[in-house]
Amino acid sequence: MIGKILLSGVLISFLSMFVRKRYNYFRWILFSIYLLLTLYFLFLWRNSFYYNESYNFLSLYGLNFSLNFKITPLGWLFSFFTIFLTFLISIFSIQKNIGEDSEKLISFFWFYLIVSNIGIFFADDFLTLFIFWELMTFSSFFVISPGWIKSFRAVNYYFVLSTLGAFFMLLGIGFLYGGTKSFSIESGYTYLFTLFSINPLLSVFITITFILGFFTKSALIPFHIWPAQAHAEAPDDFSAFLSGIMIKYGLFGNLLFLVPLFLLIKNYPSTQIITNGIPLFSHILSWVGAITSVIATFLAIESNDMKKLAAWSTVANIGYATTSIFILSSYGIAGGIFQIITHAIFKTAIFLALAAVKYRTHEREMHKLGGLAYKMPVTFLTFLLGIIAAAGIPPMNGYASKWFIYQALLSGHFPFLTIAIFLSSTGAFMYLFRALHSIFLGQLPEKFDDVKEVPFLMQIPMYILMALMLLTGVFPGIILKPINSVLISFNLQPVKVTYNTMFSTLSSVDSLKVFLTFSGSFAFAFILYLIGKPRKHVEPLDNYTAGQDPKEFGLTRELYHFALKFYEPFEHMFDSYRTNTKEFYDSFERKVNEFGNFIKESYSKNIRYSSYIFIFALVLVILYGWLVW
Amino acid sequence: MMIDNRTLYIYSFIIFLIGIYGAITNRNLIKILVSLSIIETALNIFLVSTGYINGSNPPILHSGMKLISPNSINISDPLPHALVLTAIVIGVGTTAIGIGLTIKLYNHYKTLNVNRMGDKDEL
Amino acid sequence: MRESDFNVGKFFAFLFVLILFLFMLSPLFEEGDGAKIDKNLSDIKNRVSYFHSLKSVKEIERILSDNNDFSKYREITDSAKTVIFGESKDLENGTANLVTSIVLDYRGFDTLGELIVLFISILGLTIILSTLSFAKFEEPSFLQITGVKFVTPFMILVGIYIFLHGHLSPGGGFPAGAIIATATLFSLIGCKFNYRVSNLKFIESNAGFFVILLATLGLYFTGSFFGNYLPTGIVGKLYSSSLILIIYSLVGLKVGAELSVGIKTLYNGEKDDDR
Amino acid sequence: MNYNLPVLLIAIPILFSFLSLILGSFNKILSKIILISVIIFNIISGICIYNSVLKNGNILTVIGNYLPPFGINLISTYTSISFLILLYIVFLVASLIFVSKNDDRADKISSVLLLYLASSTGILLTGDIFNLFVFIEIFSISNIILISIKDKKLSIKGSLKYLIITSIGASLYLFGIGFLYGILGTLNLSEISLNFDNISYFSKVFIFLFFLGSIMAELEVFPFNFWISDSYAGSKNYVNILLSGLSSIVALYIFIRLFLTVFGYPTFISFSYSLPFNVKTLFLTIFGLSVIVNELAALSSKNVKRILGFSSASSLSLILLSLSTGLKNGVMAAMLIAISVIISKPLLFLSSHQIMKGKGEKNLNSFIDGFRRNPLFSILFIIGVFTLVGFPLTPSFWGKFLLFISATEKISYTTLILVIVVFSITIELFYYFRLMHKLFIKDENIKVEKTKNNFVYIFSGILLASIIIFFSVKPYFTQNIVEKTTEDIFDKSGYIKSCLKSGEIDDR
Amino acid sequence: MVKTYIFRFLIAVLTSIFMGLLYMGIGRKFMARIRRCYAGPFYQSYIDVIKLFSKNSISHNWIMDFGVMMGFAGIIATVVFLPIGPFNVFPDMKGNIIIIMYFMTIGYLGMAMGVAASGNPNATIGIARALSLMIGYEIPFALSVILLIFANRSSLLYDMVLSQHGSFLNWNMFRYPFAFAGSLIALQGMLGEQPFDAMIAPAEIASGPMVELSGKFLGFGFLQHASQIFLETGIIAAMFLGGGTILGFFTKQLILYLITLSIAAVFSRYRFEDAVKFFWIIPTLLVLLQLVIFLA
Repeated sequence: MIGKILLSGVLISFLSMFVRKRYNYFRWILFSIYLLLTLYFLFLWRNSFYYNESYNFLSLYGLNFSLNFKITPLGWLFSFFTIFLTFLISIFSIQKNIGEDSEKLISFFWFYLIVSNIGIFFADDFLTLFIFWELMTFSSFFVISPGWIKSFRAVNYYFVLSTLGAFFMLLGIGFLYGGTKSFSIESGYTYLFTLFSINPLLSVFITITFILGFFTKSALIPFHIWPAQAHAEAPDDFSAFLSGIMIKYGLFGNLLFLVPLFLLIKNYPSTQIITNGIPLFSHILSWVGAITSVIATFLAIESNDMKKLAAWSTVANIGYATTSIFILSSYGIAGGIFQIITHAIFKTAIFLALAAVKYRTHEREMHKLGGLAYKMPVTFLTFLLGIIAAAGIPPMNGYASKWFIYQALLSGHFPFLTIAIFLSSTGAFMYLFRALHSIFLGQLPEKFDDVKEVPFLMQIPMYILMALMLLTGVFPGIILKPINSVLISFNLQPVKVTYNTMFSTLSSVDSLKVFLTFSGSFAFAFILYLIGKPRKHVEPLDNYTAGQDPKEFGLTRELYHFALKFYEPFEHMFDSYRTNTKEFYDSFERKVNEFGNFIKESYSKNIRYSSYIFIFALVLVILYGWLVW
Repeated sequence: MMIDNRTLYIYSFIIFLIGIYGAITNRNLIKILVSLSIIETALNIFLVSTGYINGSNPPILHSGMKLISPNSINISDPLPHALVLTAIVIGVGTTAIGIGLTIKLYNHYKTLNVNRMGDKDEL
Repeated sequence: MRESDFNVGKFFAFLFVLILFLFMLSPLFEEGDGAKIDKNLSDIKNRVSYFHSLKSVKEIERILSDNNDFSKYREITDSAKTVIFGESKDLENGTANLVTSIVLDYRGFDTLGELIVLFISILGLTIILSTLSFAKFEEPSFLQITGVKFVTPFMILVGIYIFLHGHLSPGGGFPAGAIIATATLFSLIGCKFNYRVSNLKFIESNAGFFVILLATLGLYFTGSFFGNYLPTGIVGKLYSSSLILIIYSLVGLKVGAELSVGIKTLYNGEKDDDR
Repeated sequence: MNYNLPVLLIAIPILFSFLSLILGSFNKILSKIILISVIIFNIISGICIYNSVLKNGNILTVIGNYLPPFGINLISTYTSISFLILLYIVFLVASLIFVSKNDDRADKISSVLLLYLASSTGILLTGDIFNLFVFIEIFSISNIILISIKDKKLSIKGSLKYLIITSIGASLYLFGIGFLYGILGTLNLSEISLNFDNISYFSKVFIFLFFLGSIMAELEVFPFNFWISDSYAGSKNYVNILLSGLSSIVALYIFIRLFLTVFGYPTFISFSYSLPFNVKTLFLTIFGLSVIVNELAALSSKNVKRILGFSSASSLSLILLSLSTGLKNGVMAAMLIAISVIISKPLLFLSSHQIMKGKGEKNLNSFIDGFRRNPLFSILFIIGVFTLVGFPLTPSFWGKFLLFISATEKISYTTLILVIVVFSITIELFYYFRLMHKLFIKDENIKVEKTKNNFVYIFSGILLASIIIFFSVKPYFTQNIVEKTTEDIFDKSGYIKSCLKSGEIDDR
Repeated sequence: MVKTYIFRFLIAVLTSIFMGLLYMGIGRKFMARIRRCYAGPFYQSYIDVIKLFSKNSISHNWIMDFGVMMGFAGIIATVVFLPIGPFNVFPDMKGNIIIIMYFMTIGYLGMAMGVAASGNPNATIGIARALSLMIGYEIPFALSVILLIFANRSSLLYDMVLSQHGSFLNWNMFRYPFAFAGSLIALQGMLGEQPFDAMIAPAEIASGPMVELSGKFLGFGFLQHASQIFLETGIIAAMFLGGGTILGFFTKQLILYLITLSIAAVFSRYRFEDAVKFFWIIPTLLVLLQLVIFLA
């Protein structure tokens, strides 16, 4: 059945190519229908775990090439949520592609993204994983950069890093294949585990290849620069997908391979250094996550481009999830997965809201926007709830997942990791508020006076996402129960949870009560508001000029919009500590280019030079052969 | 006169290396081609000397040397001569092409100095 | 601007050459096991050319194909035939010049390649220089004209003699061609004898064509390319080894024509001909 | 079938090259017709010989009725004949393009092309080391001529560089021959390979290294390949195709014959060398370095032809790298990569030429908006890139896969090299995707005119693409070929046997 | 069941407002005494609130109304989770400190949203400063929270309170003096008192966030500030001063508030980036020192 779904995706994608360009939105409708169907099947499979499917199609060069799929709890969870969210995005995209001279091929490649998405999440062996991984990389490359010049620079990093990552992964897979003669993931990590005591160097090397493979995809330090570039330049609806879903593949890879490996090491700790109850490797990786989140937070505070800001926020959130996952306790892993899913939901909401803003205003720099909340209330509310969730404020879902992460960190005694997460979480509040203010609050520029709310078709996914954020925040059990079955598949203790209460060793939280408390308080405040004397509506500029015509004072609304360099003094604090990674990569690229140029130029030097080099090389070879043996 | 084969080899090596040195240090294209010719000459000497037998006759039957038989074979090896013949002709061909190209290049640059033949044009 | 002398480059070039020299000496002076290049060759008994010299390859083949191992031919050197000048007849080939027998019979394929190298390089010369035409030499003096007129026919005659006697005496098609080409060079610079390149090309191509044709006919007559299907005659006679005689004559013509084309091309540029 | 017929593959082109010159002086069309018909003849007879080899094993062809080691012989092995067919296809494409163009030197150039064909066939078939030298010389002289046809400064410079380097290389080769003949008294490849082990240490090193140095220039390996930049950038399109596709096959085959069959000792799974130094380390270092350096040069180049040229040098080095792992898997990988490189490189040159048609300068930016200008060739270009970089199911994907597998079996020097190679593959991916991306960039200001494609270009592009697709969708067929080729390469004793000892050759 | 909760909820909220306003009044008088001048009566704050709510007010848009309400609601909702002495609204969540810390931000967010919607750049600058300052003081505060959580193996404030029963020497203030010092400084920042009052800075940015608020909106701000005083002093009191009975708790809160005020009275204002630096260095180091001592 999995195979049929994948095949039908491919077929429908080709079918969609026959749609004429004027009716481009019809492709997106096809895409939505496909997603809906997939979602239906996924829903049917919610209890049929460990059902597997195998397609043997090639037996070449002494190797068996087959696609093996298995529905694991982890894969099911990821695929269900990703497909669901993609479905919401696709509804948004239908509207986005009506009328506009939209790119023809995006939906075509998006089909492949979904196909590879399912393939990755249900892959039972490395080969399947890798094939779909590559498919995902290439198709996303074409979606991010579908034919405009600027986005190529952005895609550069994405492309180079993910290709490098994929090749490292391939290297690791090759080593494991060399050791086990099979592509099975499970035998892979058990073999690697035994290798740790036999050949530590090689095993560390293999582990690092996998880490590089997965971490490049999930944009952890030092690969954290691509999201800001790629998210910012990608089509707006695709940014939502990129940030909500695609960046999670790396984490899925971690959960698929590295976490079981480290769990093995943790349970049989004779082969590795153990610090603080977890393997050193794992500890380092959680630190990488924490540092990523802190750095990404500061970078987000600095950025003025709204999509870049959201992208950095994504990186920071991935940092939390990574930190949490590599704590290796059941709370940690549950919190990590929970964070991944909640982040997918609220970041989709945020990006869709941003896409809606851009759909109406065609503007990405935040200081050129402002006051849109008065014109686009639904978008504003979506964004508001999104940032409440992103900042981890109850009763939204981001809070529940962060709570889990804190429980894991605190009960595992990681004070410094906790403080790092806390720092970036507070910073998240800073930059998210900045976005809220600069885009939706403050002064509405005159040019946006006749901006309208986005069409209803675009509002639908926003409503659903708002409800979803609230629902999963108030009833975290909805997500945590499936997560428990994931934990069981890792042979871990499931976390204690009911639909609305989360328990931990340190405390317990009843989200429903939290929500009701907040509602009660709001009601209380509202009563007070009603008690007070009714307010009067006054235009802001009238207020400043005491009722006179603001134009006489040369006042415009833009002048009163404080949005550019919002946290400038704060940013200046870090001037002396700033190391710009992008600059580092750029200078690396420049160095490589210079070297290449040097070679190239020496290739076209004069005639004598070439023969000189020839003789020189000959002499070198001869010296090797003659003197070194 | 006794000439060792080895001595011949060494002579040919020396000539060869002179050619190599000339080919990689000369600035004049014609001189480079001449150096290549020197290399070819060295090669011919080397190839011939692999078949050289001291004191033997040339491998041509004539009225002076009426017969050769398995028991009394006193001729130098004819095969390297054949090889050398081929090598000479190939050398001539290469040199001809080289001179043609040189003429062409001279026509473009009006100089035979390789250093002045624009390193970076048409990059 | 004065050019730098590239002294460092020269120094290193010298160093490279020195290293190469030492390296090339090493196999000559090494001591140890294994076959080495002869310091002082005494005879050619352990080489394939031994059998070529005695014109007894077919003989040895017959012996070898009995025990079916051709790599052991060195063990049966004694069963070679004796070749007597002026007496032996109907041998594999009837050349008195053993080099010619190798060049045109045993290793005829190499010679074919050699011909093609010459052909293609002259062809290449005409292709490369086809767009060029350059200045002419100054007018020849009276002495030159007279000398050339006197010498040239003799040179052509000598050339023809040499390629006709290629299987008997030193020389052959290639030197003969060179001599003929020199004669044309003389006539070119000496008396402005302006021959047409296309005519020479015609000769050249036809000669080449017939060489290959003759060789390919061997495939038909003897089952093998370059196989000898004409009578070989008595060693030492002019009409011995007929195929070699024909081929060498064609080669001589071809090389002469080719080199003349080359000289003409270099002299005038190819375009000159068509004007 | 007569066992001596394979010689026609060489003899007919030579014969007709003369004829083409004769007839071409009457009408240039005739020589073009001769060119095409000779290639078609060669393809057909090549396929016949292929079938025969498949049925009966190696075919020994003797020249002048003298059996090896006394005379010159040709050996048609499975490897050589399948390489030959591949070569003919590339050659067909190149000559079709040549034929489609008007050139007043057409008769001469077609004659050169025919000799080129003959010489490359000769290199692939010959069993004699000196004969190999002769053919290599013809080959390189025709290369020189073909490069310089374009009559630009760059092309003349490139061909002169090529000339000087190859003639130094040829002198090294001849020294090697001299030593071999002086020591072993024979020029037959099989006999040399049989007795190579008996040669003393330093002579062995001398011969080996001199042959290596002479062949490196043809192989476009980094420190020896300083001719490629100018030559690729300054030559015509069909010459590019010949240089990248055909030259690669020929050089590769020389490498395989000399360094695997003659000097190497194949055991069941790997090659070894009876030399005092570690040949594998040498090879891996040189070829690994070459891969990286050429990729870097390609990365920083702006001229598309130069990019493709450097890239073809680096892919050739990659093939050599996987060959020199010496493992069976590595050799198979090399064959797979070779198939895709040999077909895809001409395709890339062809389609990039068509995409850039009408643009003044042939640099990266002339690719902009290529898809709207020339959709067919853009697609062909993309197919070529995918084939080259190893998109799944293409032969080079399997090749790179096998290379990984073979290199990761145990951690060694090979593995370290591979890590570097991974980087270079990434670079390759990067610059090809940069090119591909440029195809889809829309320049709204300029009105796009559809390029008119010549029928010949369309035919040859589709021919090459369909061959690639055929190899991709018939993986078992490809596997079969590659396994047979590998077996053939490893079957040194079979090669020697078919040359020096065979009962079958009596009945001819 | 629900009724009791609503009842308890109202008790907690009203107590916080009432006590908070009281502390404000006392604080004003205290400050006046320090500065040798006079202040209104201690019930002046109550009068102010009632006055403000009965005055005319202007608003620019609905978000402003919504934001201000949300800010107030956020703070009083947080108070609900604070154990006021032995009194807890929810018996199963007796002051979950993580909820409290995150719930507090909703108050800030609401307030920030409200004043940002007013569109006055001065207000927005104030908010920007406030948020920057927040990232400063949250670090030492969070560190001391982490310390106490490690010490008590529970994240409930009430558990912390219980562990300090007995002699006053059991108070965390004496057990962890450095952490207490750090938190005290953090409290200074939380309350926005001098030297950390750059966000209000009346002379500079016209009271910052409050600049555009009038009438009942200012009243909400007032009430929010009162609840905030109650909440934040309450947290420190529960964490370090052992909670105690209701009266004792109120006393401790008042003392803490007065300490804060007395510090405020003698210091001048930091630039806020310097303030952030200060928070990240001195108090953080103090708490870290404590943490290291504890872990070792």
